[in-house]
Amino acid sequence: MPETMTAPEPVMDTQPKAQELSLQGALNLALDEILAEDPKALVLGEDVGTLGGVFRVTSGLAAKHGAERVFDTPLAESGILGMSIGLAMAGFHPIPEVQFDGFAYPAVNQIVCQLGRMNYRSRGTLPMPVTLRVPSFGGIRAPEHHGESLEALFAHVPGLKVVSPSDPQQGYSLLKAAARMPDPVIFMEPKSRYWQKGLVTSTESPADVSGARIARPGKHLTLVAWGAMVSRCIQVAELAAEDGIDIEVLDLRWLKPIDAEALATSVGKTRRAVVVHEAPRTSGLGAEVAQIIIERCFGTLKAPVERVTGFDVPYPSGDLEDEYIPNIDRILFGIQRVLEYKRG
Amino acid sequence: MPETMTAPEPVMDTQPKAQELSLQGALNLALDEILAEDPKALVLGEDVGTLGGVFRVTSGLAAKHGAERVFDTPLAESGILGMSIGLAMAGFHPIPEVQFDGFAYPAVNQIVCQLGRMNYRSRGTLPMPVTLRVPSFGGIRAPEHHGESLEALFAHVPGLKVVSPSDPQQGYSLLKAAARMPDPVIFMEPKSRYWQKGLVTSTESPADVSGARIARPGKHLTLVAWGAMVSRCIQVAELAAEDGIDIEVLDLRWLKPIDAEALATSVGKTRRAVVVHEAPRTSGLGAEVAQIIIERCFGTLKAPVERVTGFDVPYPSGDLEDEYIPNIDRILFGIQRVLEYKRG
Amino acid sequence: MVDPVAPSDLVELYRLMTAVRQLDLAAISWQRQGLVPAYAPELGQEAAQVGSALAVDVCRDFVFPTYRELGVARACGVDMVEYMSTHKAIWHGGLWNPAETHVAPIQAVVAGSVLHAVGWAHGQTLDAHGEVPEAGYNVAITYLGDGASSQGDVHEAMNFAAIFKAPVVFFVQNNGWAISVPTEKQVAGGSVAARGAGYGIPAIQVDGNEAAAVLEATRRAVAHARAGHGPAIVEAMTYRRGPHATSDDPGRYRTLDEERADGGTDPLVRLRERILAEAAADAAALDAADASGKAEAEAVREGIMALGSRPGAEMFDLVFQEPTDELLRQKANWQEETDHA
Amino acid sequence: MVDPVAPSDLVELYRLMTAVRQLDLAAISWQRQGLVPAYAPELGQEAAQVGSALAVDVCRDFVFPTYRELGVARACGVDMVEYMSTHKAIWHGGLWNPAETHVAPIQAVVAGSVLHAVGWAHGQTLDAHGEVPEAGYNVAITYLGDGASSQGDVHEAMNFAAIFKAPVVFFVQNNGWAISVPTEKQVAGGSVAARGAGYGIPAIQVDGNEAAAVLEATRRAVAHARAGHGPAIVEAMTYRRGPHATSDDPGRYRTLDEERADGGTDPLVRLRERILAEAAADAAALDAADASGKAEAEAVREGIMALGSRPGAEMFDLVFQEPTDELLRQKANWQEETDHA
Ligand SMILES: Cc1ncc(C[n+]2csc(CCOP(=O)(O)OP(=O)(O)O)c2C)c(N)n1
Ligand SMILES: Cc1ncc(C[n+]2csc(CCOP(=O)(O)OP(=O)(O)O)c2C)c(N)n1
Ligand SMILES: [Mg+2]
Ligand SMILES: [Mg+2]
Repeated sequence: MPETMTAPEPVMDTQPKAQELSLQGALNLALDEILAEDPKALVLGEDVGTLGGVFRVTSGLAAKHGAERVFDTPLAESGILGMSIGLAMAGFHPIPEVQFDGFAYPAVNQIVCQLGRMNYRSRGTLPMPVTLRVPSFGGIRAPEHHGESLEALFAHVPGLKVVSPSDPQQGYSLLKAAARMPDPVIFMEPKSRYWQKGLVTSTESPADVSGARIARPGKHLTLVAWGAMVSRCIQVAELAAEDGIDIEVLDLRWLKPIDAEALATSVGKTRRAVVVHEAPRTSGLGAEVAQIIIERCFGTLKAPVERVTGFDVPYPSGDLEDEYIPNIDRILFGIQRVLEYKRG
Repeated sequence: MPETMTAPEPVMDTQPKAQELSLQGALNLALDEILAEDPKALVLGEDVGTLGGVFRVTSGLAAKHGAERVFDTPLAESGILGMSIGLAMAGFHPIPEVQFDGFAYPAVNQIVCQLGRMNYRSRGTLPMPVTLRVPSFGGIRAPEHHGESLEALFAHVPGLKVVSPSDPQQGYSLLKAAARMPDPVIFMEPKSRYWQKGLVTSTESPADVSGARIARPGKHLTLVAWGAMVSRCIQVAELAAEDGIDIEVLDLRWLKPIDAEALATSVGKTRRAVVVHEAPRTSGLGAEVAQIIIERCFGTLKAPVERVTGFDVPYPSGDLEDEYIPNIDRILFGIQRVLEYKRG
Repeated sequence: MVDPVAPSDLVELYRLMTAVRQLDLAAISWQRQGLVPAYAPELGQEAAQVGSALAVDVCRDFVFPTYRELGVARACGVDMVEYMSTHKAIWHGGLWNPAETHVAPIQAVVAGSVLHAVGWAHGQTLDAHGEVPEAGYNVAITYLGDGASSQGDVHEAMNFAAIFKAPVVFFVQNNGWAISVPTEKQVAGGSVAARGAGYGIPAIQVDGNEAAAVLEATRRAVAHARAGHGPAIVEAMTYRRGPHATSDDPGRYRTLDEERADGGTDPLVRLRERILAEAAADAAALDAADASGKAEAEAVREGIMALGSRPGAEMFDLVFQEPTDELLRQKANWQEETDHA
Repeated sequence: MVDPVAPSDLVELYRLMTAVRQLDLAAISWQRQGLVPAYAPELGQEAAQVGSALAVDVCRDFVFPTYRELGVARACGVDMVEYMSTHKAIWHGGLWNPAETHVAPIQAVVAGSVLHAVGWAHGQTLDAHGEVPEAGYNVAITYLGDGASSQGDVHEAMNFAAIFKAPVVFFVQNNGWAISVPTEKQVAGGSVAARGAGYGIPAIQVDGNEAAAVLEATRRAVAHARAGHGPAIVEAMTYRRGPHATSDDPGRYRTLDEERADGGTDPLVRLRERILAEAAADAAALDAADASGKAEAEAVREGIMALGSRPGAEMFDLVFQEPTDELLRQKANWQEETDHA
């Protein structure tokens, strides 16, 4: 995006430099600026127009940027993705939304076989600057299929980049960065964090958005997390600090490509790691993270990397979700197992 | 299946006890016996009827068991899976086929959100005894989407079991076992091995089909593989043996649930492991296998588990597939890295 | 072949519709009171739901609802506490037994079970070995909305159903909206029923707020399927008088005036007037039905209050018929950590 | 509005169709000789392919082929060596530049690109800001088969196209078969075009073996879309005279007699007869076209022979516009191991 383009007009505030915003508000601001700065940007999906999205992330955008640029589609996710691919071929930069994680499944064929491959198949002549927004993960006592974590699936797909913000600042910066990329990005928004507020500074530099970030420095053990699990891990670290255990929380942010250097640096220092995610354990992204750590830190690691994850069961109904999602106790148990590990 | 039911009438041979069959022939025999033994078994998919499947795995079955029980569907994979689920609800035991791995993607919504969850959602009252056959993996210089490895995706999905045979005997025994299970099984057939022959004994005992199997015993290092990679790993082991390196090849067979005990036993002995798969490296099943090993053998392992895999690129065209699929050289390099590993 | 709608049918429709209305209104208030976290009202769709459900025989047929079919479930005899357990966030799909009741679990994926109905229906013809039984085929009825009609699965289902001549009824509740998107931005051509012709499937569009008309149309469709003539489509033109769900704010996309104009006369009022006009029952009887509906809602409320969470162990136990070692390991670990914490 | 098919059009059709025929026959023999590992012949579909392709203007329109559109690609000016590179297993999608030629890469997923065409077409109306430009909209044309029509994506695409009034032409080659499955077991109702009405999309079924008729029908459809009236469907009734692909054995599902009866007169023969009857050209001119087609096929053969594999590094380089560190690492590792081995 050339810096000389029309200045952004933020929706939420008249003072754009640093403001208190919810994640939802920060994403809305980012989309507003993207639409203002990039005439080829489009927002499409179910209920994203007049309604402004079921989570209001696209609220006000159709009124401001026009019903042609922010538009409702019929209720068909494969259609939304397939149409976005065609729009990208026509020179647009579509930002489609699927309404909930679980409704990305009907679009998997278009995502895997088309979105992730068109650049390759066309030998780089048909790039796919598409940012797919997916309200993701659980924790809101929602109906079935509204609490899924698809990062392991997406991260395995060649040709996709995958990112998940953990707070309003991350949401703002990462969404703006994703929308500028010439490659497809799956943008996984932690829906349980939509209404959490935080300070958002609307300047960006590439360093702000690439790779992982240390959400809390520490020296005894590295907790690796993304999305909604980051703030939970910070909570856990604070609890552990009371017992004199100094935990580093690494907010992975990019789930593909994974920032192997950051993992190696952190665990190289702490020599112990626990990875936390909501998705089922088997073949989850935690295995990849653990492997990356072990490949780089095998010689110095004090214990195997522990995984604290969802179980290998369908995401349960609200009453059981606190049992399913890694809770503070389960994360603490995992930490304990690592700290107490004795080489057999 | 009660043992007293109609005796199977094998398609390929009059002497059913031990015969030389291709994997394709062994699968055909298994299906023939399943249809004969289980009146509720059905075979459905694209071209599985009159044609007998593009790989001839269902050849002759419609003629023998009736066009109602072995039938062609319209060309729609979501339809095939959705229909199979409904048939299971009506008391049938469907054995659908998707014609090639890459064409399972259009059915992912039905596989993940319905097939894997109906038993759970219905609290065990609507079981899903569905065996989905997927000709899988690469190696036959086929068009795009005909060389995919979806095991990491399937293994991550709650409510599915996943298995892949590596030779005719495995094909026969595992397919018969899968079709008897009251739960959904994804049956990944290594299409590059369809025409390889081997001796097939048509008696089965549960021990024959559960968990992993040692395809070649050895003591210096464990090579873990499944599907078409098993025979390649045996080849590699034989080459390595010439240099005095004694490699154990573990044919994982079940990709969900993974036989953790077998992995621990083998690597507990060899203290070194390499896992080989065709799928892209990142978030592939190799990470899970490596993690399982490390969680159990961390104290005794001599080197991190090495992964020799496909790259994080779309499966390439025939001319490049020998570069993409782990070849003998790449597997040997992986073995060498493990053998020469020095704790840093 | 099809039973004409009798006066007694009208009264039965009313009895069920008023019960459904009371339950539905009550559920909204339960949500406001925090008894259930969320609910998707069916306000205004009682005629479409009860009218269609009365046309099937759950002793033999099989019903595939979406997430909004309280009225269908009630009319099919599903226990309402077990039904509402879903909205109390106790179990996705509900606590009732679908195999016994012949009402499939709640389906939260739009159009998710349309193909299952086709498969189940095809199973009936397979069981009959191609010969239509004397009593006809058992029939599947699958519910879908105007929004759901946009999903590819609906096309695949209609095509499969027609190719296999499966005894299945596609019952479309065209209630004007898919959350905030009106039918005219959703259903190209304006009618889901109109798509039937392309598959050679007979289709009927019916006033979905006229209970007797829905009952009759669905009876015809079911009879068609039962007789072995293959699938049929019924599109009931109705109106979602309430919000999409309790979290929705329809004011963002439609005005109250529009609601009033588009909603028309309340289907319950219409039925009541017809019953009184035709003297199928008197006002006192209908009032009694209303009162009994209220009492039922109160009883359901008590049932829901009493309903506890399911044990966490069920997360593991209900995944498979035959659990895996890995799941048992995870369960043991979960149990241990829960006990410890 | 639509140009009538002129005598010169007939000759142009013939020139292209005979070239396509020669290439297609040659490709089968190349497969037999081991020059290419596999090929999907379009034998018998020359009229449908060339006739439709001549109706679009690839300077402005965009063409979305499947895996069987050799004839379309040739008529649209795609380099035939670059096209055949796919069948030589050199690069999925082909080596030509889709952005420049306005012919999308080969699509191996049936119905995979139907939605892309709708998206691209909608992009044209967005670029025009809702005003139909003087020269009309640029139009997308997407190819699909009778088998592909069963995919859910086709329904979603038609519905989206109609809702957005996108300038897109759905060109269906109903060639009687999807591998071994005949149209009557595939397309409920018997016609893909018949589905148009359900979406309010004008549709025409045309004799797909009559090149001029196809050209005219497609011109009408393109003109309709160009003028801003939205999508259109053309269903060309043709016949797959050859096997599904070189690995297929049609003898397993149809007899030679059936093939002969169902195939009818060769579209090339029909066109030749018409040209001679209408004296649009003389036999010598047509013979010359045949000969030039043969020469072209020979030249393409040489081009293919000369065509080497792509460097393995492209596997990594072409995944993204901006490669990731991990991919660069994998590439370096691959390079090192390749150099070592
Ligand atoms: C595949 C899928 N995509 C998106 C959703 C989210 N969603 C739930 S209901 C709904 C609207 C459904 O409209 P309609 O089919 O008309 O049924 P109604 O709600 O009007 O009863 C949407 C978009 C979903 N449940 N499933
Ligand atoms: C989604 C998908 N499923 C299955 C296949 C395998 N397949 C390739 S071609 C084909 C038949 C296609 O028939 P049709 O659409 O009529 O086109 P035709 O081959 O007749 O040109 C099938 C089943 C595929 N390519 N894509
Ligand atoms: Mg609706
Ligand atoms: Mg065809």
